[in-house]
Amino acid sequence: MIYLFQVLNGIGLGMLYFLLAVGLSVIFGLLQFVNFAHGAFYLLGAYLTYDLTMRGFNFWAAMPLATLIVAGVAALIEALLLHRIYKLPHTFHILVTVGLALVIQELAIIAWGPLGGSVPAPAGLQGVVILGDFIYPQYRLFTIGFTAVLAGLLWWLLEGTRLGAIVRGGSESPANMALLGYNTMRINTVVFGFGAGLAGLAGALAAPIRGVEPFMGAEALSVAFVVVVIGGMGSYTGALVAGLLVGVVQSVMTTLWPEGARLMIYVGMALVIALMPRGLLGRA
Amino acid sequence: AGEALKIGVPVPISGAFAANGKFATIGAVLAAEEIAAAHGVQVSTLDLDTEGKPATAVRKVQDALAQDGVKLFAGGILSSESLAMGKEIERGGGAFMTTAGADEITGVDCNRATFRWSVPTYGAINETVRPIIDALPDAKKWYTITPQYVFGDGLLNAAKDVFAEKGIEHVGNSYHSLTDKEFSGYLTNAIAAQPDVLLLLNFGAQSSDTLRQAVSFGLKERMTIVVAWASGLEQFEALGPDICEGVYFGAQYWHGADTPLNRELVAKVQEKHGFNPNYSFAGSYICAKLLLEAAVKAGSPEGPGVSAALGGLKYEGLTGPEEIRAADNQVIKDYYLLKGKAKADMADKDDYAEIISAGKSFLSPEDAGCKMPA
Amino acid sequence: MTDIALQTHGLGVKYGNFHALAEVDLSIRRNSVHSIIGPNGAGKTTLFHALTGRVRASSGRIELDGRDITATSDDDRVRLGIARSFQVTSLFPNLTLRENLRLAAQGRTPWQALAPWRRAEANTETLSIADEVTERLALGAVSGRLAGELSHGQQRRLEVGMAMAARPRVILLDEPTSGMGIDDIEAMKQLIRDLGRDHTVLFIEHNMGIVMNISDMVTVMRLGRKLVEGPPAQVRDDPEVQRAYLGNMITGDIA
Amino acid sequence: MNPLDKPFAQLALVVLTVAVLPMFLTSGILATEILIFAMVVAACNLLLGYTGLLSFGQGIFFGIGTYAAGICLTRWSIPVPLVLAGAALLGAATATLVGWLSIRRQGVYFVMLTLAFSQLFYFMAYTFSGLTGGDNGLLGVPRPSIGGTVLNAPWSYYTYVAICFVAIFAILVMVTQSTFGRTLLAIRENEGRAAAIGFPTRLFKIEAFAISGAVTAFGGALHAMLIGVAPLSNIEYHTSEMILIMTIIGGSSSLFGSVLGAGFYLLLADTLSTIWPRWLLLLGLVLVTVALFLQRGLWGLVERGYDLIFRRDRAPDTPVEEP
Amino acid sequence: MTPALRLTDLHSYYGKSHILQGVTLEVGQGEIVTLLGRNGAGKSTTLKSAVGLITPRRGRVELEGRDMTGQPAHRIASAGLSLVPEDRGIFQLLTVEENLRIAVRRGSPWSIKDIYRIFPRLEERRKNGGGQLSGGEQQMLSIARALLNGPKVLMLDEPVEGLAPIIVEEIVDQIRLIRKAGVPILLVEQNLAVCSQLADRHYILELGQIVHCATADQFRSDPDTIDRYLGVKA
Ligand SMILES: Nc1ncnc2c1ncn2[C@@H]1O[C@H](COP(=O)(O)OP(=O)(O)OP(=O)(O)O)[C@@H](O)[C@H]1O
Ligand SMILES: Nc1ncnc2c1ncn2[C@@H]1O[C@H](COP(=O)(O)OP(=O)(O)OP(=O)(O)O)[C@@H](O)[C@H]1O
Ligand SMILES: [Mg+2]
Ligand SMILES: [Mg+2]
Repeated sequence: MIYLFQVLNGIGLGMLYFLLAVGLSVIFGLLQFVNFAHGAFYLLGAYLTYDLTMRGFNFWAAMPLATLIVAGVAALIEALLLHRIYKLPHTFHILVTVGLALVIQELAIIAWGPLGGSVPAPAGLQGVVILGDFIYPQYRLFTIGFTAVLAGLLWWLLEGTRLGAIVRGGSESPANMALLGYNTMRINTVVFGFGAGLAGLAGALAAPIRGVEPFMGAEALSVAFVVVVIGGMGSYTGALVAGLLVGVVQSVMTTLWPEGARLMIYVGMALVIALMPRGLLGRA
Repeated sequence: AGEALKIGVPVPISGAFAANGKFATIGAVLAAEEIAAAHGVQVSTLDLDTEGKPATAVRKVQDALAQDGVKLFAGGILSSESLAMGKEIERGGGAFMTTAGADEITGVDCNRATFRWSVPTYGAINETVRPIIDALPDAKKWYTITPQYVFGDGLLNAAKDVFAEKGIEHVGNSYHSLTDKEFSGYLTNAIAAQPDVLLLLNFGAQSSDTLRQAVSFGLKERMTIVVAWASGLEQFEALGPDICEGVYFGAQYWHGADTPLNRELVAKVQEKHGFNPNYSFAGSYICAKLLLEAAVKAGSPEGPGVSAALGGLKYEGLTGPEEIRAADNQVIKDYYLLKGKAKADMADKDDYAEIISAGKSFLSPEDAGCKMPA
Repeated sequence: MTDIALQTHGLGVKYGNFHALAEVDLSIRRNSVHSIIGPNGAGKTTLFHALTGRVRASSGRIELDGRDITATSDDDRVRLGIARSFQVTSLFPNLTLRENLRLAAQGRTPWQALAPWRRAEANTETLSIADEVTERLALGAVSGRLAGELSHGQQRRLEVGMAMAARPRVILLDEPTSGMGIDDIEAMKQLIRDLGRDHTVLFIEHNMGIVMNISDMVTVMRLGRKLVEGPPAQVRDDPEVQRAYLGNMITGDIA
Repeated sequence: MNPLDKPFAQLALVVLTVAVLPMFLTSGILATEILIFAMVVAACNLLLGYTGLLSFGQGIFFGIGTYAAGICLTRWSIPVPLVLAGAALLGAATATLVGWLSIRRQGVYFVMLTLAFSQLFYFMAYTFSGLTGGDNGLLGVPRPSIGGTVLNAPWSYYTYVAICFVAIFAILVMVTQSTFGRTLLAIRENEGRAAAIGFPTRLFKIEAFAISGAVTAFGGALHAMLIGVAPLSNIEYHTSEMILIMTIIGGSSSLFGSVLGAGFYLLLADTLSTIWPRWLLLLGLVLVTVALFLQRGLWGLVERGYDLIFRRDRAPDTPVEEP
Repeated sequence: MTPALRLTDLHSYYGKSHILQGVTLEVGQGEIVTLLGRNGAGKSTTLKSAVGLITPRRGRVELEGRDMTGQPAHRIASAGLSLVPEDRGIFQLLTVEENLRIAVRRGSPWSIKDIYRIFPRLEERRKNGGGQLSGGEQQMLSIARALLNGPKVLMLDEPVEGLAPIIVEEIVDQIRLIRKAGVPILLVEQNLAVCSQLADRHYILELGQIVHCATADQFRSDPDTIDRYLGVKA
């Protein structure tokens, strides 16, 4: 019974991980760009939600607003800065994005102080659901449902719309997109903003669960990396499967062998890369 | 003593524990000003940013000792950096007073030069767990969540001893690592064990995360939640009153404590800075003040003299009468048990909690494992 | 010892599900110049990749001097005497010409190079090979220049030189003249003809002038298979080859 | 080639650095730390600059060296030179293992794998606290002693480290000048070609990893003696990141660039952290600036300066070429 | 009348390889022009240079009189110069329909419906992944995409390469249809039969230069030239 609950809980975690990772993965797939600043966008999304709710905004308004601001900021950064360095070796991608992450994190401390804070769950979702011997917060249940819907929406967006086709086509061959008259630079900007926006949204959703603090970005980044690497870079389904997998494994491990829960995730990641270099569902 | 006194404040000013460092540095300045005014000496403070890393901490302390001739050090918020700095300061002939939590500081790794103002794990547990057991005689089943390292184990072992003595059933424990931020899995374990009391043995951001998530799981309505090692006002501010209401917190310091020195301090800080002193502030303040006074008394900031002046000292401290035990350089002081207030009951914005009890519990130096080198 | 330097039996290579090469039987005579021609994508480069071990054969066998090397790794094949040049110039652009050749010569004895205390200049043998090849390529004047700073023709020649420096028995050259000017092409033609005297040369070429002039044997490939093989004169007059080159006359004849 | 890139010029610059640091820095500890990181960063550069491997795992070897020194020196009385040699060996062995597993993957996957390993080793160090002291670290690591006197004075330990540093740097210069080092450069330039001319490139990369690991662990051991503790933070992912950043800032085309990178980073951090608690913001901006405008790192700046002063009349090396 | 496409003295390089050494040619309104030459002569490179996939180092590209030289590929493509590349440029991971949908451009005389009418086979395969199509189907898809893009000039690089005869017929028919719709075509083709059926004029490229230009009739009656420039005889 407890395992059943840990699995449910793991799914909840996993959906958030998925949301966090899928943006990173899409950016990587299209731009071949490792974004060490992804965690910082998550941080920004969480803090903006915190800030907006403190200013009296309703959570339902704050969440989308925070997401949009993050996406806009990221698109701006891409257009002004990042597009200059795509052609450089990975070393410089790392240097720039690590630098960016530091800048965003420190700006967050300057703006909101080093202490962190709590974001209350939105009205109506503050209670818990009681299932036999177990309890589960309504807000967490909501995030499972919401991210599931979002995952479906994303799937539709990426697989079912023209925009998604453009993004996937662009990641396959930018030259062929150019032959059809598409400005790949602009696609890059949009996709980068979009991927970062997803990180921001993950932050906004996580804020009522985790609260906000200036170093939440670093942790999120390492989780996102693990998920993307296990799932396969650039793969939507991979991010979903790996996100759920990592969430469930982590959650179940907390009952089975709590001390080793974290260790196991990295052991698992090393194993996956050793055995399946492209990750579970990555393409060449 | 015509020469200026210098005191180093090695605390994390940048990095993950920057919030603590910020208050600690102003606390030390206040102490310095008071000493300067009281004794007519020149006192200067030197902030040393440890970045929360023992390596940096030690390097800065070594520099301060060798370059700037600083002998007195008040600070060290993290156990790892405090332990490392303690060794270094002893080697450099200085004196150090810290508020870090690790038992080893005045236990197996104790030394002549290192003093500790905060209550170690044994006292923290005894002054939180016992009063709650007494207050809630029906709460027979306890569950613990513990960070897996020496400090966490110190708290856990102390708690287990109390449970055994009081006939409490310890229905389970979840260990987690120092980097965890997600506690829902551990909370699910706890729910499955159906305890009456949930005892959180982690600290800082981790205990905030655990508590926040526990509250969202509705555990506050189902069991009593106790945070054994809370960091005080900063933590209440980060959590907000809704989460803290009804939760028990063990604390080294509370600005609401009704002692003469504390009332004086609160008034002074309010007047000067417009806020209430928190634990980082108060700890740094009192450590700096004790060191500086000892140096004035000894007539020099050299370590041995200061240590000698501090050993056995009895004084009126922030928590009431306090005493520095010479055998292990541990300050014998009160540890508080607080209970979070409802938002409606708060008298001002910082009035998050009321003091339920306070008291002194300490292992003897021998039991703590301190063999003070001669 | 047989007269055949390099031989394949039913050689096939797959990229995923795509058969880039199928059932190729080749016999390259010792000290001959053997050319391979065929339309783009016929599998010529892929054949080279299979012969040098860069891609695994999915079927068939490869023999060097009668010895089965199908499972031998690419670096071992260099030691056994197969060297190649690349279709797309593949040099060490930020190293000098001499260093490029020295490395290629060192490639025969790579284990020596694992010693981190041995100075490169101490190995006089590799240096003298490098200098000898430089001489032969007539690139002495630029031996100290970075490979990336050479003209295209010089780079193509160096590309061939890299293969020579390994002192191979069989040299594979992939479009050695591609993108060259007329004068350079003539020099390259001489060089390849020369090489044929003491090596076995297998080369891919689109320039019929060269192919027909200096080859002892020509193999025509198409769609991953061997179409025709024979001496230049015979291939030139082969109707199938003419068709392959002039286009497949499936929808009518024009001539 | 720029004459400053010549091996003797590099060695001369290093000796000069060692001699000059005491004149400009008041803190012997900081100076010593710079030398230690300079050698560790140079070892990272052997991977990044000479082999083209972007390793996020250097902290592993640094931590291993730290713990080797911590454990040996606090539990047994083994002579320090032996401990240093042992640390280097252990570092080489670990690096061989990590290298052997990671090198099978290319590009970003390689980076990610080294990152995963660095997390793995961190959690191992954290979990096996009986050996490593866990979060508290190992306390009371003694400094070496010469002729009965322990080198407790900052500048006397500096001298000790300086001698080690010059020796290690000379070894690294020798490695880069050897057939081996020249082959590494070839592998970095064009791995496919290097394999095609007969070099078993994986083996070369693993050896580069082993040498790099040995030097890094050696530096880790010296660091433990410098600060008197073997802290958990030395094996953290952040240490790996910091070493890598120093390497990139210094410039990956020359070993001495690494000395500049280490010195610049540590001095910058030291200065900035005393003037503004939010100094990481400035550091972040510096990183972005370097990536945008100083792609050859500080060493590139030195080279440019040199050309400006001594070779004003010279034509540019490479003709401008369009892609 | 301004020609639909004019290339003047184009010089292009791959690294240091000087591939195009001054190509000059033009395609008139409503014309089909072929570009012939041996393998490696630079035919594909000419098309890529025209559309901006390779930036020529010298020379001029004009589309209906507008100077397009040096513009990025997406500008040139949206100005109406469409290339159906040698490798067909199908997005393997997109379905047939998605491949078509991303090519749709307002103002094109063709719609997806028209495409399905012209190539009914594509409609049958609309849900298939682009990577799962046969060579002929990929070619149809690639041409269809170019049409949806509303081309002012269409450039086809070996459109019947490797296709079965019956498919070749089909594609030749479609090319005729496209011309009838008024789109001029620059065709690179090895299949002389196809060329002579379709083209109004021929250019022959050798070593990166145009060495011969002839009308369809002149060309047909001159087998020696054909053999000299295109045959196996050196
Ligand atoms: N790595 C690869 N993966 C998949 N297909 C490949 C790969 N390399 C080559 N091919 C395909 O294999 C076929 C043969 O290619 P190859 O390079 O051998 O041709 P080639 O005869 O050398 O042509 P060219 O004259 O253009 O050099 C082509 O259709 C090509 O697209
Ligand atoms: N990407 C590349 N890098 C280097 N050289 C190239 C590249 N692509 C083509 N070449 C070279 O450019 C020359 C012309 O190539 P191009 O593809 O234009 O020929 P083509 O006339 O289209 O031949 P085919 O009829 O075989 O398709 C050839 O010598 C070829 O080797
Ligand atoms: Mg080829
Ligand atoms: Mg072509």
